[in-house]
Amino acid sequence: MREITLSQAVNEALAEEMRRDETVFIIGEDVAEAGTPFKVLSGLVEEFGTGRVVDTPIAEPGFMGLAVGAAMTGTRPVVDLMFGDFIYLVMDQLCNQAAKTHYMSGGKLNVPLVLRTNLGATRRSAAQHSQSLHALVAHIPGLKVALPSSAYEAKGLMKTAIRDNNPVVIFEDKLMYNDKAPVPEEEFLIPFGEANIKREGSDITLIGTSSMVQVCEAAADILEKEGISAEVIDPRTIVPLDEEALLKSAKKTSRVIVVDEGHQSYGITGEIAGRINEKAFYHLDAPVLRMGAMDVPVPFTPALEDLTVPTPETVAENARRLMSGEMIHAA
Amino acid sequence: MREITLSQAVNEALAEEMRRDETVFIIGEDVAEAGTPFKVLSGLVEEFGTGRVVDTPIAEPGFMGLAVGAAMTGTRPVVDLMFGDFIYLVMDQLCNQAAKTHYMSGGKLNVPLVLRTNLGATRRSAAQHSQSLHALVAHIPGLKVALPSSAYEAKGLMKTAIRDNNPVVIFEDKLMYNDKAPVPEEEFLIPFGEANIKREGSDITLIGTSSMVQVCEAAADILEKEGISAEVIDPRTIVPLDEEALLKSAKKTSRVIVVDEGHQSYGITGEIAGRINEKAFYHLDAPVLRMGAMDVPVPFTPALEDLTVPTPETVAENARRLMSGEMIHAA
Amino acid sequence: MSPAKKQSNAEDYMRMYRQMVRIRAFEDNANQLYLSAKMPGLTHMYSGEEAVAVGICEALRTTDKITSTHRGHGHCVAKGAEFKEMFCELLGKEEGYCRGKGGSMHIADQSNGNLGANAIVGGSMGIATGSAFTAKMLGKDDVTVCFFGDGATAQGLMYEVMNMAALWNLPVIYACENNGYSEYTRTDEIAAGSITGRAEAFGIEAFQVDGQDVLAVNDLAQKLAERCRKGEGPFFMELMTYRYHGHHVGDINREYYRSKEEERDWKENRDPIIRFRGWLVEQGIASEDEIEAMNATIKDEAAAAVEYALQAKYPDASEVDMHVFTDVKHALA
Amino acid sequence: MSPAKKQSNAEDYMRMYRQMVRIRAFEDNANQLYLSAKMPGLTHMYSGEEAVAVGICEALRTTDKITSTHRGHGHCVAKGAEFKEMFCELLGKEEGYCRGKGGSMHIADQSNGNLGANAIVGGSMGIATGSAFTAKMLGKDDVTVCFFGDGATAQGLMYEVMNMAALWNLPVIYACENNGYSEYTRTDEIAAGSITGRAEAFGIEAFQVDGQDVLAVNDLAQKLAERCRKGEGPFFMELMTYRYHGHHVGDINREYYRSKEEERDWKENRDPIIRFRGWLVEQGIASEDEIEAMNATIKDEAAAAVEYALQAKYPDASEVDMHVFTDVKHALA
Ligand SMILES: Cc1ncc(C[n+]2csc(CCOP(=O)(O)OP(=O)(O)O)c2C)c(N)n1
Ligand SMILES: Cc1ncc(C[n+]2csc(CCOP(=O)(O)OP(=O)(O)O)c2C)c(N)n1
Ligand SMILES: [Mg+2]
Ligand SMILES: [Mg+2]
Repeated sequence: MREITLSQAVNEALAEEMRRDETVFIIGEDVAEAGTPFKVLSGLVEEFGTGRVVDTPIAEPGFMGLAVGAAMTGTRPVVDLMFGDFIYLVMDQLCNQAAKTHYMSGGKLNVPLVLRTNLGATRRSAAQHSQSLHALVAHIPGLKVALPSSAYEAKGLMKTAIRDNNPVVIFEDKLMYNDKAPVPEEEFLIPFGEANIKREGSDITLIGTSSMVQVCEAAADILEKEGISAEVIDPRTIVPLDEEALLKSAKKTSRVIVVDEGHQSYGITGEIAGRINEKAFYHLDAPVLRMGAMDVPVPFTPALEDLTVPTPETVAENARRLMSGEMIHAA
Repeated sequence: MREITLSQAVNEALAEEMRRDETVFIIGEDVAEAGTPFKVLSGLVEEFGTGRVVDTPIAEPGFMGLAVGAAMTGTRPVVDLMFGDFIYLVMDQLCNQAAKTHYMSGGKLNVPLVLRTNLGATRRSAAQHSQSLHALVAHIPGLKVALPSSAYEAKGLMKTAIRDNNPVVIFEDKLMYNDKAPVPEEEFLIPFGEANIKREGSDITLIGTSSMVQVCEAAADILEKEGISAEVIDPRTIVPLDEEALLKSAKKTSRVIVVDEGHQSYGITGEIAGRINEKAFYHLDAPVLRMGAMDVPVPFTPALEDLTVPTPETVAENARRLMSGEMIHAA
Repeated sequence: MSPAKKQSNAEDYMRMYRQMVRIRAFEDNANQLYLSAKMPGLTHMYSGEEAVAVGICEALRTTDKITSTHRGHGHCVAKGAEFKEMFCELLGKEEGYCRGKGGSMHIADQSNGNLGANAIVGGSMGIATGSAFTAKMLGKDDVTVCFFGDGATAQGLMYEVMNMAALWNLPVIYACENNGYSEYTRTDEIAAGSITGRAEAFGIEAFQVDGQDVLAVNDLAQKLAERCRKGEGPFFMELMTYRYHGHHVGDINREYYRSKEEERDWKENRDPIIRFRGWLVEQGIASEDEIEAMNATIKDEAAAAVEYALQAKYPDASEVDMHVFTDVKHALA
Repeated sequence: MSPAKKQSNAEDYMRMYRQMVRIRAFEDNANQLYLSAKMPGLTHMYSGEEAVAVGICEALRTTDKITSTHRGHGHCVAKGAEFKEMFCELLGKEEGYCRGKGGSMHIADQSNGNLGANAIVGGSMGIATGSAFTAKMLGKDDVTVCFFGDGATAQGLMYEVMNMAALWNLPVIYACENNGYSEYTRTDEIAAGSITGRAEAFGIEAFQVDGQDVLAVNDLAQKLAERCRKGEGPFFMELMTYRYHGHHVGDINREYYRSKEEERDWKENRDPIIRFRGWLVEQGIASEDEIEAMNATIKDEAAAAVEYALQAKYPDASEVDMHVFTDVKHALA
């Protein structure tokens, strides 16, 4: 199969859906001629014009609100938020308006919009350009949340998001824009709420989101050499969450680590671990371990930044702890 | 001991700290003559004047940002956010600025501010005036988060918050403003990070936050009649979290329910349950159960709203499930 | 005005009058429901401001859109809503416009182009601008009116969306209902400079108009709506008006922030309904009797709707997790 | 200007010149560090805009405050910072102003009143206003200057805080550096109406000034700072200027959004350093030789600071959870 970058995958998804449905448009800062700072949208304005690839002033709350109103009246906006860290600026429009409109109106008004943004540290971009804030929106009923882990998912989930009649937030990992993966030429969609078993294994389950799927796979490679067979699962969407698939794997292996790049405390690992603990408790040989980003603002200096996120080595190390039964003594 | 309302307790804490330290001031909408819509601040403007009890225009991001700058330069603002639901509007100033300034400046700049706001549903105020959004800020490193559960805590935690040199967010339950509790006349502070054992018990631990402490106590009453002895613990602050006290109780009783009024999914119950599962796993006879508000926008109609939050009955019901061992078969 | 024009417009005038009286009747009943503890929660009365909603909405078509505020009953009635579904909504009943899930602060009526009240002050400014964006993008000639209060002009969102509306010539009218107060604070204490000047600084034509004069409001709204349809938007209107009740129904003792004399002056000397009624009679468009008859009918209709709503049923418990997502029947199933 | 005034001001002029050259030297080195892959991340060059930062900061005292932007090196130097600590910060070293934890986009120097650069466009507008609030509340006569770009005028926060600053007469100067672009977009595509007009609509006196003329900038800044100290603030300045480099150091191919001719015109005909240098010589305040000597010294100082920073050590791993909270040594211990 041909390989394309995550960037190209997103671009293709948008182009295909914009061709298919003329109510789809993109709105955000420097999305048109510049094609975003990450160049993800290059070429789209040439095909669809500035009427559908709309450069905005630097006014995130404003264009987010505008998109909500546009979505309520018959279009399908894809809002481009340049950095995931700016999601704080759009929280009111996203969480008080977009997320609640369908419910508050008793089902009469719909808000079919996509907010595409990114996450991920270790780019030396410091505390305000490195956050992974998907936990914030996952907590708010009414929003769906997708976390693509490769070009393949990026394309399939984006197309599904655009066709969804609810507000959807997609976080791309900004360090993965140039990563290539096999992506079919033919059209495909990835349904929400279906986890993907990236790799089968029998001793331990590693649940990873976004770029942490790669990290888990690399950890599984390390562990394999040591005779530990790790299953790697990617939930792909955290709302809806494919609880069934996660539970099935947990019951099979009896040991689970959840790995995510958001801050660990009060983040998404707690929810996933909490559900597995609750619903597979009597199958577990050890507690579900959680690994998120360190609970510190992301430091600029490479000397510190690299310490703040899970790596294949730290995941493997924790897997060994779980396997060894060391936890029993620790607890 | 004399009894005062939660409202009076907050008022006293503010007045005492404003007398003690003339750099403390209050800023927010209708805080002066009106004393807030909940009348919590009545009388303060008369004592401290409009220079220190400052009415603002309806511009939450603006006065939140102003408070950050004021705090950085030598004052101690107490920001009054009329409804916790408006926290979305101040997220950027709170989480990108206040929370990170000390870290980003390598320890050179401080932001000693308090954001006081509220939480709690069942007031028939519908989806945009009924949310309990403490999970959002608990996730962001650099913010401390307090959840007073009675007039006593409201006073002691507020005084500690004002003297803290870091940004602190306090959520008061708006249904509890008129609830009375014994509060000493003498000055006292409640240190952050110290859970309070509201009631000792031996069969099961009920961890409750804010108004859910009352709910847990009422559940404990019900259970007592059935011969089940429930321990009720109030963490009082969720950042920092008194993990030790929670673990100790969990290890003692072997069964835990965590009850909170924020939405259940990706909320704070996952974190607390996750830590207990991880660190007391081999002491638990059953999985830690989590009870949050239903994952739906808060409905206006009383017929539905009351279904969305934990009650003494539903907590007791879950406690019985845990005690009966029914969970084993469910899992 | 020429007699000919006056005659041809008589029907419009009577409809405007009728709609103003309907709003007043709705609010009087809503207030009673609160005072008699029959309504859950609080609500914000529009009484006194009727000429604003009616003057503007009568210049709009059903397909035109509006966004509304926490003080939203007036806009809802003016844009065409029915009493029955409105009272049901206020009482949290299944037959309400939002099945009881929204209540007073979120009442919406998409069949008549009302995109909804909003409990976030300023929260609908983006939505209105986006609705206008849709019209432009899809080549429709719909106009959107964004209602908001003087207090909402302090929200930064307004300047963000006015900038975009101006840059892209969107068919939106920002209608600032300046009733002199935001909650318990006078407008001059929270608004520096000039409100219309702020819109003008973004290159938006702005007008101040007497919000108690329904004809003046309607006249301007008609002109601006037509110009919007021709691509000449956006526009800004500041409507000088007054709310008779407290900020909300529970705000009874108001003397610490505004005087009884001030309230009396507005009610006695500038009431939009009394003024317009006087004009209608004076111009020979309606007789006192005709007007009294109309008033009485409306009163009865309102009372009947209240009665209906009080008896109507609440939504079933199973609805609690419906409509979290469209296309998903029960979110928690 | 009278010869007497000119003489007494000679020292000030030379300091202004020196500071402008220091900024340029800092940026040239920072750019080289990026191009030679010795600097982590990206950074935004201030070259071309030196007269703005210097003209304003030379009108301020050490105790006066500024807030800065993503394009913040110029403000930092102009407010009194040292090369060594600045380069250390850019390279993530322990001796940096923020112990390497902030980097270019968060460089702060509280000892000189610089409350910090900010990576959120418009993010510091509240902070600056709050700093002015402190001065007023505590009865100090400090002035705060809020630097931001033309692009930041689209952020609603600006209007929210200008409103409060105007209502409360806060001693803050909003200094809009209009360099014609926000990222890859021309200002006229993202700003409707008039930028100074927007401030004026809030009752704030606003001025447009040639940002390439350090004397004009300094003159105005001095007047406004004095008036702020007397309680006559706030004020607004729009400084017309230009950035020579791309939006950030990696923005090399710029022709799709601006022409080489335009860039050449600004550099050759309106460079603030060349212009001021010519004036200094013409007025007999400095000779060409003196200026060349000063330039050379600054160049050497910058090179030495870079060398130092390259050798300096990184913070220890144990620092990673320090400074999350003050009063807590290790947040995760
Ligand atoms: C974002 C936000 N802040 C504060 C409030 C509380 N609040 C509700 S109405 C109101 C006053 C609004 O004043 P104005 O816009 O003039 O409208 P009016 O009530 O006068 O019609 C306030 C402060 C709110 N609902 N939303
Ligand atoms: C809230 C926010 N939105 C977007 C960005 C991305 N961004 C960084 S600089 C910039 C352009 C800023 O333009 P301007 O304010 O004119 O400053 P200049 O770069 O021209 O100095 C943008 C869009 C950001 N950092 N913060
Ligand atoms: Mg008002
Ligand atoms: Mg610029």
